[in-house]
Order: sequence, then structure tokens, then C-alpha cells
Amino acid sequence: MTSRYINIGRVSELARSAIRIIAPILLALVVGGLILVILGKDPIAYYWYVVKRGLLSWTGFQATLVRTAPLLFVAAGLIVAFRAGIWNLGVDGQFLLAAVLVAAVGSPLNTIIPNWAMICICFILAATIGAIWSLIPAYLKANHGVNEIITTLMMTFIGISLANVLIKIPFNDPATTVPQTVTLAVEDRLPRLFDTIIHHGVILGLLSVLFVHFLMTRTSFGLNLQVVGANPKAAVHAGLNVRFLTYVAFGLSAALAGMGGAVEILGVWGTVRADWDPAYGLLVVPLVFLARFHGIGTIAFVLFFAVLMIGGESASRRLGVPTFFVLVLVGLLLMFLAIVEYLDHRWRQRTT
Amino acid sequence: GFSALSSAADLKAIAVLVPEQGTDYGWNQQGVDAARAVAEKYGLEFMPAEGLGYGDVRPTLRELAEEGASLMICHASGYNTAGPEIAQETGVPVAIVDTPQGLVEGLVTDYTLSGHDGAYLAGVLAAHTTRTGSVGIVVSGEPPSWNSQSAAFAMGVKAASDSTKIIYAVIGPAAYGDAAGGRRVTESVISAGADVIFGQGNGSSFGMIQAVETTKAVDGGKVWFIDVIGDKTEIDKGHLLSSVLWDMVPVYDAMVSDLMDGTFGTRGYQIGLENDSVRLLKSPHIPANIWNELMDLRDKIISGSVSVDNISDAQAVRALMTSVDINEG
Amino acid sequence: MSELLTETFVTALLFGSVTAGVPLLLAGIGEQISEKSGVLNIGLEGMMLVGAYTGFCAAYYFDSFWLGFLFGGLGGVSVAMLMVLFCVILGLNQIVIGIALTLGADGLTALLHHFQFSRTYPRLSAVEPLVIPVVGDIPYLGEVFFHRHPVVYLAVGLVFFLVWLFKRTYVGLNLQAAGDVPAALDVTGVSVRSTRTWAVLATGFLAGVGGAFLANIGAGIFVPHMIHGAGFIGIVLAMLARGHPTWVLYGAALFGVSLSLTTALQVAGFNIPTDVVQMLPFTMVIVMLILLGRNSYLPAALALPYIRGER
Amino acid sequence: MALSASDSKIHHTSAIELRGISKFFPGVVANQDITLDIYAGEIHALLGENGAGKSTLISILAGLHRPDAGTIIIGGVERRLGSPRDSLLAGIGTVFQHVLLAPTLSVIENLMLGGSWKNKLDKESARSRFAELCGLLAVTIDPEALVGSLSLGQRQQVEIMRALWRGGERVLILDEPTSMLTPQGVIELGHVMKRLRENGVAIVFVTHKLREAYELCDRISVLRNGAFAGQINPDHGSGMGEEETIEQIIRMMFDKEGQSDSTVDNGGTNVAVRNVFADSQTRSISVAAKEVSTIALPGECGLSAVSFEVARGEIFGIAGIDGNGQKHLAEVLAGQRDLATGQIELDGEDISVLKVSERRDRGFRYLTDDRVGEGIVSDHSVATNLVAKSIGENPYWKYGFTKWRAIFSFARRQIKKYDIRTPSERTSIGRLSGGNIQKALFAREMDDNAEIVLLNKPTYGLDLQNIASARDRIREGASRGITTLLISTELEELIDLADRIGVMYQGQMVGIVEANPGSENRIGSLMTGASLN
Ligand SMILES: Nc1ncnc2c1ncn2[C@@H]1O[C@H](COP(=O)(O)OP(=O)(O)OP(=O)(O)O)[C@@H](O)[C@H]1O
Ligand SMILES: Nc1ncnc2c1ncn2[C@@H]1O[C@H](COP(=O)(O)OP(=O)(O)OP(=O)(O)O)[C@@H](O)[C@H]1O
Ligand SMILES: [Mg+2]
Ligand SMILES: [Mg+2]
Repeated sequence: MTSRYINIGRVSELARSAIRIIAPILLALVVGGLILVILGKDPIAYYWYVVKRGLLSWTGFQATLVRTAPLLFVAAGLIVAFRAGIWNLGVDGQFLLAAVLVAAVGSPLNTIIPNWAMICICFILAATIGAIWSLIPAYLKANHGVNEIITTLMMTFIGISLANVLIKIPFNDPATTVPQTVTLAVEDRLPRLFDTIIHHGVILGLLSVLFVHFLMTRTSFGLNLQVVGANPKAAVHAGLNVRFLTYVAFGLSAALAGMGGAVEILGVWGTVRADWDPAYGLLVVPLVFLARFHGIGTIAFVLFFAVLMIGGESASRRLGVPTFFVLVLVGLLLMFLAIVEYLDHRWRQRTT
Repeated sequence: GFSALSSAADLKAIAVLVPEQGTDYGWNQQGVDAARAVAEKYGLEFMPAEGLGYGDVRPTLRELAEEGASLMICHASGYNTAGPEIAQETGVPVAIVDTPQGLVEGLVTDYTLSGHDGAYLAGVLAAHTTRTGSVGIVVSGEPPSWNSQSAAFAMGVKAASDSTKIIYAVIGPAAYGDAAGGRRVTESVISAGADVIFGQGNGSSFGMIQAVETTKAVDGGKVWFIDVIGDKTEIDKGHLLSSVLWDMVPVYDAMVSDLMDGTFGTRGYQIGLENDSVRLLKSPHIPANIWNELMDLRDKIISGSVSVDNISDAQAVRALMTSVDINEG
Repeated sequence: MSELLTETFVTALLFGSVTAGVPLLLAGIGEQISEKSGVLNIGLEGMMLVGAYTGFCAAYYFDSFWLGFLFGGLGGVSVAMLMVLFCVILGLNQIVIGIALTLGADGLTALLHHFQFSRTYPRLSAVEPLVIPVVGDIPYLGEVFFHRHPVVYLAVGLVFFLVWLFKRTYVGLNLQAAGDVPAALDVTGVSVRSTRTWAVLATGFLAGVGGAFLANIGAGIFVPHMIHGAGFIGIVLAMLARGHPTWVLYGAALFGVSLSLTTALQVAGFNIPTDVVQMLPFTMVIVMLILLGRNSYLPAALALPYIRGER
Repeated sequence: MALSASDSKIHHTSAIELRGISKFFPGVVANQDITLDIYAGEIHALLGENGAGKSTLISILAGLHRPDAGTIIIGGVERRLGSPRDSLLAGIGTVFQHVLLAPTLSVIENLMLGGSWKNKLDKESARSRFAELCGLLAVTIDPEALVGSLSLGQRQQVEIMRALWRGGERVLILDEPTSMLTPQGVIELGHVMKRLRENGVAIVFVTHKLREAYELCDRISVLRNGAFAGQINPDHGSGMGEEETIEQIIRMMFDKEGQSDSTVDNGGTNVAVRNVFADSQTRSISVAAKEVSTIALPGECGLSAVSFEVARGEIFGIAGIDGNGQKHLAEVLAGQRDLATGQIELDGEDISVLKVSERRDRGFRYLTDDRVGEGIVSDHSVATNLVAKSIGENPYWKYGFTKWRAIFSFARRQIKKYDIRTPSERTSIGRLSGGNIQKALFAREMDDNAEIVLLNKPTYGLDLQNIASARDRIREGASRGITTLLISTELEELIDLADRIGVMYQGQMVGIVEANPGSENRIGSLMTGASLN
């Protein structure tokens, strides 16, 4: 190009971004630490317990990995939607309903067909339920341009209530006094890796994120979705079938969220209790944004926050800090990480 | 690993897991305090795990097991799937609630707490106290333990005076912490005529109390509140007529001793009037004569001459309420 | 049941609906302001929570509902300031910050409650209503609508004030332009930043007052997590209203009524699970959307940070 | 040059003095040490090729960008233009290259924007003000119409009104204001500018039409590669005729001798008018519109029974004042809009129901005039945008897998071939200069498989060298047998390129005229509907 197009080297990009990541996290921890000090607790001890339990101790680390499984599926779903410019904030409803149906059919099926078949069917079922639950928002967006933030939020509210109705009436297990579905026996759940408590769902979760990352960044289908997401008018102009793609993006996203529900039930719970709503979406949505929809980044963030959840619970218990503090810490970290994202983004812009 | 535990020496620590902080003058607090008391009694280490919420407690259970808990009390109906699983996995004895059929020798025991006998007494008390001829039941949700008490309360009311109306209202799903909802619903119930409110619900019960304190009964008079599980006398403003107190110390105590005798998991545990693990709170607002009558009734129940059936099914509970009769008629 | 549904009872029900509706109304119109200016404020729930906490503290310690609302508003504003700093000034991702603020506020208020109130659970006395003469005597409605704390009248008045503000003032024009094509506002010499700042602060204040109302008048006490999703309902209402404050009013009314409908049905003895009734309002809205199928107007630059000169 | 500038200062008072202004963007030096005086009461043309840095300089004057170096002196005192407000307060009014209006606000509301929020909205006085400005610019626009419903040309006029509305009492800056205007509109604008000049307003005028610059402007400054390349005073150009002057400008702009005739002379006097029209009957009809009508939303201009036929290899011009149905016509032909009645034929086959992609497969190409709106995905890379219309097709996709390497190298080739000025093929296209975006779009449509190309204002925003090359490509394509439909508001261009010209007026094709220099007036009267009444 012309002489005036300067070439800025990638010099020490790693170092820079490393600092960019570390500094704000430290800041967040310092602020959190101050709160602990005010509560008269020892911040260092607290953080040490968090790391020790969530990361360093083998059993704790297993717990962390297990916790990531549903988060990863939800994240995968969100990556698809967000890259396609669809703000699917309804993953929780899709997740929960799928979970309920999986729990309801899981153990009955297991009595009539082999375990592996039951598991496959449950995943397919979960995906289908999730997709179905995204149908109305998809229709309203594709055909009437109704903003999906509203509709997906509402479908989640409805979904949570509906899940309760299902659990309390049709799927209620008469054997238990508390309203919950039948329970899938431990040995019939997702097989575990070797003799750990880590079930295969964790691996599936990782794969699902990597898969959608590849799908969205390395295939024509993904690029089509991205174009639709970035500028629908341009998509129409380029001759893309925007409606169809919208349905597909919604369906895929919700299906993955639903499979997240399946993994949580088949891997950990074996049953769903009335009024259960882990609301993983609320945590994963910001993480996916922070990773700028990048698969690897998302995995890293999910792992980080899983450590925090598992470790934080333990640390709070040991130091007698109310568990609410973990929420505060999560909030702080998200905020400061948002600053990381921002600085990093600006810097990238300056270099490309 | 339960034979290893069959002598007192091997008992080291008791852990108790509760969904909210043990400061609610109710379910969580009673559980934590009782476990602490028992731990002290036997000189055991006490491992409280509060505010775990209703999510997955398996990680916490595993960790407690690792840290050498000899008994893990899962003090929430939400934990009674996870509890036994981890007991099997780790071999550490676990106690769960509301699952009488779930006993496993040496590993899993159950304590199904229901203050229904006490609630029956409360119902009688309410029937004697009401001026308007209507009493109300407000619950935050419909778990079995709530239900059985609602039913018993209703039966008590009817037993004392058949004409008394019983107004039943659930705040809403998962409304355990919905104080505003508690107040709103209670106010409606009061203005539907009730002047005695039997309230069950954790955070939301403070909303109910608030309503009772700030709303006049339809006759312009004072509204009374009957609480459950905990003793809110400390924070009462003169409306706390009574409370169906639950005392879990005897239950946990029995568990520990069974653990020592190696009989753990062979029987479930209840609370009841006989050992005062269920009892009515005697507030100064209860006239002596009524109190004596209640105490007689208590003895009859203990002796079995009066029996209160334990109804825990939501539909059955609603069937007992006045409004439904009217509906059917 | 007929004998149960007395005037007092029906009145109490409707009274309850209004009480339940007002926080949604305040939060909803608040959200609408910042959305008009292009800021999608997902932190509404957090602002309400903090408002509920600070509002309750003020009302309790100063023993004044008015101060309660004032400090509730300020509590909301304090959260809104973070939103302004991060999203309007730095231009960080609004959804991330919004959720972060909500989670953080949830934890923090619960924490404060734990150390401050969890042994005493202080409660406020009943609020003294300001009875509007004449209309206050109308059977049923009189008490429901006109035996109220003045803040209720203000909240409703605010709706119509906003209608006027949006349509007839520069502030309204600026808000709309800022949410639509910020650059178009910027080049006319009006700072997009301060437009959005003021909008978000206004949102914070209203959400805070809404939270305070929920705590002080709705419950009369503060307990953790007490907002219970009202903030998210507020967001939905604001978006559904497509820029019409009056629609938020209708929406809030709908929700209020549906809430006490639950109670009414139970007290009347209809055996409908509460969950089903809870689904009603949203289901109604969805059905309406499908039937009317009008595409929802949302500001073009909603949730997009504005950086001057950015290409 | 510098000399002429300094000595002329003696008898001119400077409205604005730029001293060593520089502006750097990621990977680009947009302005480099620019020193320039703008005198009060002059019309000062700012010329330069696409990407030369004109808009950037203007953004700096408008307070949208802070210069990285240099100072700005206004009325003798150094001023810091930190925000658009500062610039307005300094008496600078600006018309931006890409229209900046709020589509959901009405015209009048857009014009009122910017009053202090403390004052009350006074629509009445605003309307009267609006009326007189309409008179001044000789335009008729409904003040209550939503800007979103206006044609780009009308929007540009609103934009000009806004610049006159407030600010601009010292300096009025117009960045390619005529790009979307009709000849008539340009003339009116010229009158306005002259009148303002009489009142001592300094006017900075960016255009790519050298003749405009020559006729209107007192002085002409040229930017090249972001730096000041020189200055000319047409009137002082003692003895230097128009052609010479333009020669000299071109030399400055491109740092080379103006080569082919068409490069120098974009004045439409190109004699080589190909006359395929005569024998076009004998040739096969490539595209035909039959009684095509569309449904128009309020504010739009639909089509009513438009019919025409275009022979293979013919260049069919479509003239008309902007907003007379060209948009609908283009979209209907491209398949982006359903037609209400009538049909469209491709090689005699009815394609009315075919989708955009299907028409594309048949070799149909559509270059939109809504560059930023629907042309590009602005935060995706130049490379992605270059292939955006052929996603999934070989050779850049195999079995649906993207071969980014291939795409990037293809992009690099296109960038070279079409001389798109960008730091790299990975730069997000939105950051390119207006003209360079246009080049990229042009490159995307003019691929080898194109058989029918529909070009909507293909050269708007291009500098004349690019215009020249674009026109050459169009001609060359036609000679290869590509059927070309050329929508333009510039008669000169149409007459230069087209074989026949259909004239649009209020959604109808009011006439089809053979294109030769003589037919200008005929077309002009058709465009204004004069010939109808
Ligand atoms: N005190 C305020 N209350 C409400 N909105 C305000 C306030 N101050 C500013 N705004 C909003 O911010 C926008 C931009 O602020 P800005 O400072 O540019 O206002 P302005 O029009 O310049 O008035 P002034 O400069 O006199 O304050 C205003 O148009 C208004 O919408
Ligand atoms: N905000 C920006 N970010 C990055 N690069 C920019 C930005 N604005 C301008 N540029 C770059 O600066 C250079 C000059 O752009 P500018 O728009 O000033 O050219 P121009 O003379 O107006 O061209 P045209 O005649 O096509 O409008 C271009 O290479 C463009 O890519
Ligand atoms: Mg100002
Ligand atoms: Mg330009």
C-alpha cells in the first residue's frame, strides 16, 4: 500500500494482554478483600481456600469440572445465538424444561432400553424441547421483527412456571413426599471417567463449545449467520434467507441450552425438584460476551468461574462468611473483566 | 464403613447443611442450633454449612466427608436425593428429611418433621381466639411439612368450633423469601375476615407478621399471628399469639446415640408432643383457661385418645378449607 | 365463596394489586427512559435491590417514608452511577455490566442485611395514606386508588409527565436521537454522553424508589433477594411499551392484578396451582404479540456504546 | 503555492487558519501536517482522491476528531475544537459526507435538535424558518415526514438545511454535498453559496467534480495521501484556461499527468457515443420489465406500470430526480422487493418470483446506492465483504468449509486491482473512506460471471480517476456483452455511458430517449415532469 500505511508489529502482544487480564482481576480481588476485612475476615485465607478447594485439591477440581458441564453447553448455545446477532436471554427456560422432561422419561426409558440408548434419546429429546421453546421468539422475530430479548425473557418466566406445573402434576414421583420427578439411579447416569466423579458430560460440553466455535468461524453457514447478525439489511441484499437463518440460529442455540439441561440431569441430579432453577444463563451470558463469543476464551472463563463457585462455597463455609459474598465477588470480577475486554478491544483496534 | 463407627471414640464431627443462613428464627436456625447443641453435648466437632441454597450440594457433602464428618445432616428436603448418593459414595452416614422409606442401615436415616399435633392445638387456640369467626392460613409454598400442619390446624379449628371459617392462601411458587407477597396475601386474607393468621414461610413470614401488625381485622380489632418452628418472641410487637415450636435436639441426639450403638439407619425419627420436641409457645396473650384446655388436649393426643391424622398432600389440604366446601356445595 | 368475596376483601385484593404494581411501574418507566436514550439497563433489578435496602434503612432509622423514598432513589442512583461510568463513559458492554451489577447488588444487600438486621428483623409501621377528598369515598375504587401514600399519586402522575416530556420537549428529542443515531445528536452540539448519563441516573432513581416502595410499603421490612425478579419484569414492560409510558402503566396494572388474582382464586377456593396463575400475564402478552404481531420499535442504537468519530 | 497563499493574506482576513494539522488512525495517516487558510467570504474547494483525508480534516473542524498535532486558529485566536458544540459555537456549520440524521424523528425535529434542553420546543417558529430555507434551496419537503422515509437526496438536502439552520455564520463546510443532488439542486446550492459568500461566510466545499469546483470556487486546495498538495486560484489563474487548470489540479491530486481523455474530461463531451440502440432490436432482449408496479409505504415512491426492454450488451441509463422510484425499481429488479403487478423477464423468461440469490445465480448483479446501510457489513473485514455475496461458493468454500487463506489472498488481489485504499484486507470495511467503500462494492459486483449488472449511482463518492476507471470498466463490460442498467442522477454520466436513457418521474418511466449530448434538455424536462403537463 501507500507509504502512509504504517505497519504495527505484534510485539509483546502476549505480555500486554497478560497484564491486561491480570491487573483488573487483582483489582477485583482487592476490592473483594476490603469487604472481607470490613467483615473481619482474612482475605488471604479466603482466597487461598477458594484456589485450594476449587483448583488445587483433586476432589475439588473434579467438582469444578463437573460444574462446568452444563455451563459449557449453555455457553455453546449462547455463542451461536450471539454471533448470529440474536440476544437469546431465554436459555434458562430452555434449559429447565429440557431438564424436566429428561428427568421424567430418563429412568422409565432405562427400564425398557439399554442405558446408552436411553442417554442418546434423552439428549435428542432435550435438544428438541429446547428448540421448541425457542420457536415462538424465533417466529416473532423472523416474521414480525419483535425483539427477542423481550420474548425470550418472557418465555423463560413462563418456562419456569410450566416446569413447576409439570413436576408437581404429571411427572410427580408419588414415592417422594416433596414434589419431584422420578430419580435416575446413580449407576444409570452418564458414565464417569475412570474412577473419578467427572462424567462424560464435561467432555461433551467442551466439544460442543469447540464445535460451535468452528461452525461459526470456519464454515459458510457460520458466516451467513454472522452476516445476518451484523446487518440484516446487508444479508437481504446479499440474497440470504434471513428468516430461515433466524429460525436455525434460534433452534440450534436453544437445542444446545436444552442439552445443557440433559447433561445436568443425566450427569449429576438424576431428578428435578419443584422450584429448582439454577439460572446458569445469568452467569454464562456475561462470560460469553467477555470472551467476545470466542470458544476458547469462553471455556477459560467458564472454568474460572466454576472454580470460584466451588471454591467460594467452601471458603465461605470455613471462614463463616455468608455465601452471599460469592455473589459480590462474581459481580466485581465481571465488572473488572469487562474493563479488561474493553482495553484489550481498543488496543486491538489500534493495531489492525 | 459403618462398623468402624460403631464405637463412640470414632465419632469426630457432626455436619449440618442448611439452605439459608441460620438466622431466620425458623427452619434453618432451629436446625443449626440443635446440631450445635448435640455436638457440644457429645463433645464433637461441629461443622455448619449455611446458606447453601437449593442447588447441588454434592460438592459440599463430599468435602465435609473428606474433612472427617462422622454424620452429615441434610436439613432441607431439597437435599434428600444428593444425601444418600454421597453416603453410598463416601460411606459417611447421612440424615435426610421427609423420606421415611429411604433408610439404609448404617448409612442413611430420615427424620420427617411435622408439627401437626402442635398445629392441631394451634388450630384449637385459634378457634377460641377468633372474634370474627374466620381464621387464616398463609403459606409460602406447599412442601409436605407445611401441608401436614395446615391440615392439622384446620382440623383443630373445626374440632373446636365447626362454624369457624378457614381461609387458605399460598403466596406463590418459590415465594419463601417473598416478604412483600407474604404481606399482600396476608392483608387480603385478613380483610376476607380472618383475625388469626397461621403463617408458615421463611423470609416471607416476616411479611405476614408485618401485615398482622399493620392491618386491622374486619371488626376493627387486633389480628393475631401464630408462627411455626421458631420462636420470634424477641422481635414480637405484641401480635405473636403462639408458635408451633420444633425442637430438633432430641432427633439429632437420638441419631448420634444410634450411630454409637451401630443402629443408625434402622429407624427414622419424628418430633412430637410427648418429648416436647413439638410444643406450643406459651405467650402472655393466651388466657390461662384456654392454655390449660390446650394442655389437656395435648395429653389426650399423647395418650392417643385424640388422634390427628397426618395429611401432607396439597389437594387434600385444600379440601379441608372452608372455601372449598362452599365451592363444592 | 360468595360470602367470602365481601367488599372489604375485594377492596383489599385490588389494593394489593396496586401495591404490587407500583414498583413495576416505577422501574418500568425508569427503564424506558434509559432505553430511549440507547442504554439497555439490565441492572434494573440491582438498582431496585439497593434502593430497597437504602430506602428501608432510611425509613427505619429516620422514621420517615419520604426520606425512605428519597434515599431509595439515591441508592438506585449510586448503582446507576456505576452503570454510567462503565457503560456511558467507558462504553463497556451493557449486558455484562448490567448482570454484574444485579448479581453484586444482590450479594451485597444480602450481606449487609445479614450483619445488620438478621437478628432483629426490624419492621416499619403502617403508612399513613393521603386520602383524596371526594373521590376517596367511591366504594371499592375510592380506597384502592385514593387512600394512598402520595408517592403512588406521583408515580402515576410521572407517567403523564413523561408522555409530555418525550413528545414536547428538547429532552425528549435528545433522548430519542441519542438512542437512534447518537452521532446525529452529537453533531448538533448536544452531548450524547450527558443525555445518556441523565437518562441512566433517572432510571436509577426511579428503580430505587420502586425498590424502596416494595420494601417499605409492599413488605414493611427488608429481606435478602426481596425484589424477586420484579426488575426483569420491569425491563420486559419497558420494551413492550415501545416508548409509550402509558403502556407501562397498563402492563404494571396487568401484573398487579394477576398477582392478587392468585390469592383471590385460592381464597375463593378454586384449586388452580399457583404456578399456572403465575404464567397468565406473560402468556397473555405472548399471545397478544402473536395475534397483533406488530414489530416492536426499539431504538436503533440500543445497547451500543457511542464513541465519537468511531467508524 | 505557499507563497501565493501568504501574499494573498494581505488583502484577505482568514476565517480559519490550520497550522500543521495531523491525524493518525490505526495503520493510517489520515492527515499529515496540513497548513491551510480559509478566508472569510470565499468559496474554497477541497479536492483530493478517495481516502486523501478530506473528510477527516472536516471531522476535525467539526469537532468530531481531535487532531494529533497542529493548531486551529479561528478569527485570529487559537481555538480548541474539543466537541461538535465547540465547533458550532465557533461559527462552523458542517454538512457531512454520510448523512447524520435520526430516521425516527421528523424532518423538523431533526432540524430542531441541538437547542438547549432548558428551552421549550417551539415548532411554529421552526416551521416558518423551515419554510424560508426551503425557498432558499428551492426544495419541497414535508416537515412532518419522518427522515427515515426520505430519499437519500432529500436527506442530503435536510442535512444542508441543518448546517444553515445553526452554526455556519462564520464557516460553512460541505463534504460532497452535491453527490446526491440533481443538476437543478446543485445550481440552487451554488446560488446559496454565492449569497453566503457575499455575507462574508467562508465556505469549504468538497467535491469530486472538478468542473463544479472550477465554476464555483475562488480557490482550490488539494490533498494527497493526507498531506497538503497545493493550491490554485482559478480566477487569478491569469490566462490559465479551464482545461489547463483542471490539468494542473489532476496533477496535484494524483501526482501524475492526467492520461486518458475521460480522466481529464468528465464533462460528458465524450464523442464516442456507441450507437447500439439502432441495432438493439435485432439483438436479443436481455432484461425486460412489463407493467411493473410496487406498493409504496408513506414517504416512499412506488412504481406504476414501468415497462422497458434492454438488449444484451446495451447500457440502459435510468435518469430521474432522486426519489422518483429508482429505489423501488432497483430493488424489484434485484428481487429484494415483491412487485404488485407486472413481471420481469430475463432472456424472455419470467423471473418475477425468483429470489435474490437465484437471480444472482443467473448472472444478475446489483450495486446498491445505500452503501453503508445495506451494502456492507461494516464491522467485518474488507475481505469478508468482498465475498459476502458468494458465501459458500467455490473456490473459497469447499464442502461449506471456509478457506480464509484463499479469501484473503483474493481480497488482496481485488484491493490492488480496484485500488482500494485500506491498511489491510482484514481492516473492518466501515473504517474505509466513503469512496473506497464504493470501490469495494464495485469490485464485488463486477465479477467474471456477471451478465446483467444493475448499477445504482455507481460512481457516487468516487474521485474522478476512480470514476474514470469505473466508467471504463462499465464500457468494457458492455463490450463483453454484459447488459448494464445504470441508475444515476447525473445526466452527464448517463449521456457519457448509456445507449438509451429511460427517465423516471413519480414512479413512472415517462420516456425513453436516445443518449447523445443533444438530448440533455429533453431529459431534463422529462425529469421534472414538465413534458407531462
Ligand atoms: N439537569 C438535567 N436534567 C435532565 N436532563 C439533562 C440535564 N442536563 C442535561 N440533560 C440532558 O443531557 C442532554 C445533553 O446535555 P447538554 O449539557 O448538552 O445539555 P445542553 O443542551 O447543552 O444544555 P446546557 O448545556 O445548558 O446544560 C440535554 O439535552 C438533556 O437531554
Ligand atoms: N474513524 C476512522 N478510523 C480508522 N480509519 C479512518 C477513520 N476515518 C478515516 N480513516 C482513514 O483515513 C483515511 C482518510 O479517510 P477520509 O474519509 O478522510 O478520506 P476522504 O478524502 O474523505 O475520501 P473520500 O473522498 O472517499 O470521502 C482513509 O484511509 C480512511 O480509511
Ligand atoms: Mg451542557
Ligand atoms: Mg470523505
